[in-house]
Amino acid sequence: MTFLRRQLPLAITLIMGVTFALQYYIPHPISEDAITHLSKWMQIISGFALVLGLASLFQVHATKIRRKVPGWGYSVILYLAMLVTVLVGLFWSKGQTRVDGLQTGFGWIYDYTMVPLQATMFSILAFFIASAAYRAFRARSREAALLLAAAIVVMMGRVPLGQFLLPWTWDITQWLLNVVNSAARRAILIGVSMGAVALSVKIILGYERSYLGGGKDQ
Amino acid sequence: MTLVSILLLVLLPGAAFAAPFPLTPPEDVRALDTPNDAGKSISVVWKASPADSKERRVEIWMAEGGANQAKLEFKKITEFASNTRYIKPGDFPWWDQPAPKGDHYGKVPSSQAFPIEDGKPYTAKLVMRAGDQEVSSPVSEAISRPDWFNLAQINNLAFVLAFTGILLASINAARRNPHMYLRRIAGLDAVEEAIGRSTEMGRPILYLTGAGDMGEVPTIAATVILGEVAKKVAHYDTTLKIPHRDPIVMAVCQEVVKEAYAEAGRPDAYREDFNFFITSDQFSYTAAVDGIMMREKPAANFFMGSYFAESLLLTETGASTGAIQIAGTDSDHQLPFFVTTCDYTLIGEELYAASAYLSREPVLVGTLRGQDFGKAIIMAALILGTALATLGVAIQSDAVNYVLDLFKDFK
Amino acid sequence: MKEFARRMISIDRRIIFLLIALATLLPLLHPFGLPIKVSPEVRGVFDHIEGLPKGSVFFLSLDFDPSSKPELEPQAIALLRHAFRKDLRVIGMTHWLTGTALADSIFVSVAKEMGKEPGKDYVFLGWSPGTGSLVIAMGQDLYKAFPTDYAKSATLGMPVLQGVRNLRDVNYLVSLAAGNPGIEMWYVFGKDKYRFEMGGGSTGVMAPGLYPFLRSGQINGLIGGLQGAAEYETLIGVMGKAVAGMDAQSADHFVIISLVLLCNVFYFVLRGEKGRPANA
Amino acid sequence: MPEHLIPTHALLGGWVAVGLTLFIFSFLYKDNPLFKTGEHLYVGVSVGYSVVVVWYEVFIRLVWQEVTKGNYEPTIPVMIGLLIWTRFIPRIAWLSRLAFAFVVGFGSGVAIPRIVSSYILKQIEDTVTPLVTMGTGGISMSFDLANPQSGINTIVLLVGVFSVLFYFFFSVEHRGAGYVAARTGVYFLMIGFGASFGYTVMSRMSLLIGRFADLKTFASAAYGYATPILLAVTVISLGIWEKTRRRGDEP
Repeated sequence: MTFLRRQLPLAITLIMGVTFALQYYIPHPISEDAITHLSKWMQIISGFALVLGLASLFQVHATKIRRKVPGWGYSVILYLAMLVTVLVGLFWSKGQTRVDGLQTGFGWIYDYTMVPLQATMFSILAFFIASAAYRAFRARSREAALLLAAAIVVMMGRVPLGQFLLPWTWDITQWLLNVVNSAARRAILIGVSMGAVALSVKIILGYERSYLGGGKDQ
Repeated sequence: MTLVSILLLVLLPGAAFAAPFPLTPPEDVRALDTPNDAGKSISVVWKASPADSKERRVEIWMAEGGANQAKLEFKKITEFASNTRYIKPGDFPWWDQPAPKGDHYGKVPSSQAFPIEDGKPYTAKLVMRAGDQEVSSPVSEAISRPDWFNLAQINNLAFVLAFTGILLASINAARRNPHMYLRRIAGLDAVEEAIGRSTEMGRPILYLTGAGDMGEVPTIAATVILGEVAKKVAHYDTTLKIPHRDPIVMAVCQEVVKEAYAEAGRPDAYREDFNFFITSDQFSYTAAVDGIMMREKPAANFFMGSYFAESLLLTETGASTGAIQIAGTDSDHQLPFFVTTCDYTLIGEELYAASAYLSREPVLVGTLRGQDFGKAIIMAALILGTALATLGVAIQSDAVNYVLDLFKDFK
Repeated sequence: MKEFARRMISIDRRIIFLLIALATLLPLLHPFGLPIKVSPEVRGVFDHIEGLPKGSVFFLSLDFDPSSKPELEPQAIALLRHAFRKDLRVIGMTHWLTGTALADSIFVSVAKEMGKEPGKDYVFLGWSPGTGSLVIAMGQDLYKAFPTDYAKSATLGMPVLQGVRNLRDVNYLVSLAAGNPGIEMWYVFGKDKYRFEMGGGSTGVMAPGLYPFLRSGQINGLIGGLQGAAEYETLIGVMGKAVAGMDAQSADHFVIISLVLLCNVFYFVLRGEKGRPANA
Repeated sequence: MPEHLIPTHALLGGWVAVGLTLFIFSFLYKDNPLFKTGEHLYVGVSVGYSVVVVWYEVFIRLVWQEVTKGNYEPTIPVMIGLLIWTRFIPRIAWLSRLAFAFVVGFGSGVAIPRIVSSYILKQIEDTVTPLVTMGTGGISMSFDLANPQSGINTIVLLVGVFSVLFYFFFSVEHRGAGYVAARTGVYFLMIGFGASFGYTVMSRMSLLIGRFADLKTFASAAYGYATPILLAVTVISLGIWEKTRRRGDEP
């Protein structure tokens, strides 16, 4: 039993990992076929994994409603919104947002509730940036000063009014982005990628197991 | 890039005086199985000539069957200007090139007009055409085969294997000696200062672990650093406030803080309500934490872990209450805001390094060390490579490619 | 002076909210129409599409959802107008589940405006899970990855897909991305192996991080944010939402720059005092 | 403009969209029930939307339609997918580990060579370029800052990549030459972050412009002045909420 629970998952990870890392170097049709099938499978499996994520959200709010924690009414709103969307989507509109160019009920819900809600959610950050610009973005060190100076040049150089008033900001912005920013970003990219490769290697070789999660006897 | 232009410069005089050259067929025409592919394709290589020009066109003709076959039915596959399709540096590595750099290379994949099957011989010839004149090259035969290994990518594999080896060796070394040298992270000194100031002012310390769950590296790093902070706080009578948005992270943090107090010899000072849960909703959580900052005016705010758009709302309020703020995150899209609103920021990998430095967990320390080795190799390659590439141009030599090709990405 | 600075720095932040709201709203109501300069990054994408012969296969992946609609929708519309004007065959999809219906409506509305028919001139494949695996699947066999399109018609045999077996047959691919999955993922799992030419468009937040890929030629052009969209609209000569928004964008940037400068002036005035400028 | 141009469902939609937009904007005043309602509605609708799309795109399109066509291959991934779902049943939850092992193993394996190729080798390749060019006049180096590929910019790039990598190098103390290299790295990082900062500001402002442009559309007579009317309603509601709350707080 412990073999099934503990060693078998690690063995599967090892075999899958090594096989599909090597697959990259093998151009033979057999190897191509393998990746074709597997990638197709993964497409379907990720659908199941998505449901897992949705379900855990479901659970969180179900608990809130059951225990009547403060603000449980909002969880009810969430449930109702979800229920209505699912019912309309599955049974009335058959998953279509548009039939012959005409909006369906499902499409209406998407266009008039989801789109404005999601778009507005992040647009309020514009206000907070403005307030932070006034109250918090201080040149408290030489580094922060450099950062702010670069930011101001880019903010000028990237809009028509800045280009109109101070044309040189355009050229400096181009240089900052293409050369200095590229250098910093490239180094970060290389560093982060080494971290990602190291993590993948550790997962395949069983040094890193947190992804297995769930269940006891970890 | 530059090498290409040099190549063109060398060849351009030829193009400019193309007219006087008599029309000759492409030389040294060789058909071969396309290297490193899944089969069903033949390639052709031939020598570059000073007579190559835009006006002279090359046509690839193919036929089924071997070159010695009596009757070959040639079909025209494609045509192009004779001064194109050169093998440029970067196309093939020196250890696996079908022809020297500067020669021509043309690939004929299987198509509906001319299907190519594996294992059967095919014959190719090239026709050079200028206006209505044409000359044909000798024929050459090849058999297409699928390949079992892409030799051009052997440097990629070598890099992966070497890096894996270094990583494992470092982890093992760290298991034997978890206290191997790591440089002190400057940001950790700021932690000390912040705690000292809170005690002086008699105000609480606020510690956030970010938006991630326990499966994420930055969150784990945040809990490790929390342990260190708690140990120091335990020595003074300062209050810790750790608002949470994930119940599991909260449970882990309770353990961490409790342990830290015990280790500091102050288990009596530990209180269960240091950690408390607010809500999992991003903005409601943020609003509640902002409320705490405004009411209790903590002397120090710590923001460790991964953050999203809420970072700005949190640090702005913190800055306005005059708290010392220390951040540590690998969420690169939020880093600019942390740097400008906080007094000290652990940037990206510094956060992991800090947690390795503090916890001395062999896998963390070993990984950090292994990556350092990898970086050292890359840094050396950057400097040496640039020097060699420059030298190559200066002395007009391709020999430098023997080294440069090792760090190129081939297909 | 210090007293003034102290009072200024502690004004109610809702006053600043109001300021930014006005800076956005007024130029929208009364645009002043400044000329827009085109950067080489945006021109890279434009020139490549301009150079494609009629009937080439252009793949547009709309990898965003409504939260970045204001930035990426104008980019998508401008690119589609350009591609349809050049009579390219357009294949569309999205990797972002919650952006599917939005992407569909962008395709449908631009196609209608340009008189293009689904299945014949373009196809919108919709969303499918898997990100990297999905790209590999499409690289091997497009019809296995997407047996039907978003409108549930079979993809096999569609006139627009004639001669297209997989991603290798795509002439140019552009991913308009608001994050991951997006441009990098398309490169790593797609272009790296299936060798189509590729360009990118992204939100402003993402754009600076994509410059290393631009430099190395991994993408041959980059449309960054609303400004990038406005540049593209200028290039194709059809002004849309992006150009209309640029005046407000200019005004907003000036408000922010002024606020940062003011903030630092007050900070330096107060810095001499004991402790830090506290209490808002 | 004649009102009849806008169909009823779009008119209604406009009002709903404006109302919800204002609900979210009310967070600018402070966290309040209108905002919370909007936030939860958003989560609910997007979860609902996702469920429907996953149902049709995965279970119908990729699985059911294939199986009815006689292609039984999708049953294998379905089995593995079902294993993932055992997480909901504590007693056999460990089975999900097998599925995760399969998925994560595949993902890690596939990632390694591709990351090395695109994010490491390709990036080194583009950084390692000759600083000089050979022209008709012999060797020369370009000092044209405006050309990102010029010799001088190649040096800047090289110095930048090297020093930033060095900043994230933890095995040596940053002293002496190391100090200079690390400081240089920090300055490169800061300019890079500055560019991100400017671009992020640009992004957020664009989003706001987008929302305001929509609100402006819905403010027209054709939409029955939805924006101004609902704005007034939102403000009044917030006022009432503030009053009742104060009263509730005091005792």
